[in-house]
Amino acid sequence: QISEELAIVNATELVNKATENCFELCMNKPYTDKNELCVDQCLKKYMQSWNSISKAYLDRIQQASAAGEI
Amino acid sequence: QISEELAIVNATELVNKATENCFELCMNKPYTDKNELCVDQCLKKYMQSWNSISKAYLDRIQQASAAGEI
Amino acid sequence: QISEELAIVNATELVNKATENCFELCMNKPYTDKNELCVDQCLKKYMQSWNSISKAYLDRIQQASAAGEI
Amino acid sequence: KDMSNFIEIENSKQKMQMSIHQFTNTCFKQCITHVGNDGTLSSQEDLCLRNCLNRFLDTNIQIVKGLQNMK
Amino acid sequence: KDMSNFIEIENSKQKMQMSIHQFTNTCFKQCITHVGNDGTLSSQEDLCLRNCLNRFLDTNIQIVKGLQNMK
Amino acid sequence: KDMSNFIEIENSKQKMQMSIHQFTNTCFKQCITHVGNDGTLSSQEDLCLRNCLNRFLDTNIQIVKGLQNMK
Repeated sequence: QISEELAIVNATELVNKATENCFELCMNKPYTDKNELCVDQCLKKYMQSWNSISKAYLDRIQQASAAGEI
Repeated sequence: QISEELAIVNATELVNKATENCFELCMNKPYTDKNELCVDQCLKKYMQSWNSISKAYLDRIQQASAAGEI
Repeated sequence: QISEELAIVNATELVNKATENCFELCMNKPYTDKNELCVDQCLKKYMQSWNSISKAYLDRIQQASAAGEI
Repeated sequence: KDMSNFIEIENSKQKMQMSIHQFTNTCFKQCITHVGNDGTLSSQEDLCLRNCLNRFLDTNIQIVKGLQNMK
Repeated sequence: KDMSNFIEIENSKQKMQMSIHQFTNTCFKQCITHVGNDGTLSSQEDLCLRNCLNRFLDTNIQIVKGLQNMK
Repeated sequence: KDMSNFIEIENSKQKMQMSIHQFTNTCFKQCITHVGNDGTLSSQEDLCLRNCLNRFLDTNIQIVKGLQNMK
């Protein structure tokens, strides 16, 4: 049940950050038009970025661990 | 008592956001002068914006509710 | 023990804000090079800024207190 | 039971209030670029705010749907 | 009673500390635009920081008063 | 004891997740400046993201060490 609550916290954080970044990248003032294609592609890019950062972070932790730094 | 605490949380949030936005709009580096007229008018605009956003958000929720989406 | 926990909260906040500001000031895209000298000097400046702001804030509180405003 | 209903309602009201604070902050930064002389929103600024909110909500809904489809 | 006094004092000290973190973050971004060679604040930067703090507090006080008058 | 181990592990996993959210948000803003047509990261964008993360962590580590030396 704890894990479930944490999963909700994580999903919410992901939704909030992706919304904020894709709103910024896809919408132009005066904000009259939706831009659904852009939002879909932005979300794909956001998820790929999440995966890439995630992998690079774990690599870094493993390196530090192997070198006895942590 | 719960409602009272939430009212304080809301008022604090409003003060913080209005301060941040009106500081940004009204103060010019090197920050030597107060600009009280600007801050007063900025606060009026901020409150009007809050009301306008609030009404548009409730309209949107009602529409979604009427359409059976939520 | 409470004081100790608060000290950790404060140290964490200081590390986070200094990291964010010094990353911003010292690193240039495409982010290939470390810039250790810059980060060290940026941290010194950040600590001096913290002290200066801290002193100015306490002065201001004392003035308001002496004037009976708070 | 009344008490837990009361808390639930207060809770969802509070979430809406915090969302309105966030939306106002985001869209004020986007739409209000100068303060002017009389402290009233121009009709253009007001329209910008409402469009900003609606496009932000559109983006949010589409992101949620997009993530659900990925699962 | 001593315990609750202690907690109250710690609490208000902590709020001040968090305010100082916020003010430093805001005013550092505004006033420090390059790092330079020796890692010391110039007198101009230091003046900018203190003015930034004072104008931020002025704005904050005026906003609080303005909202109280609206009620 | 198993329960407290479980909570500790979940806790540290959760901190890592929140760090990844923060790093992605920071580096996405820095490295992704347009969306393009196919929704895939270019190799240049991907390299920028990974370098951004590594320089951010370098900065963080150096700040922590610097503060420890000041004490």
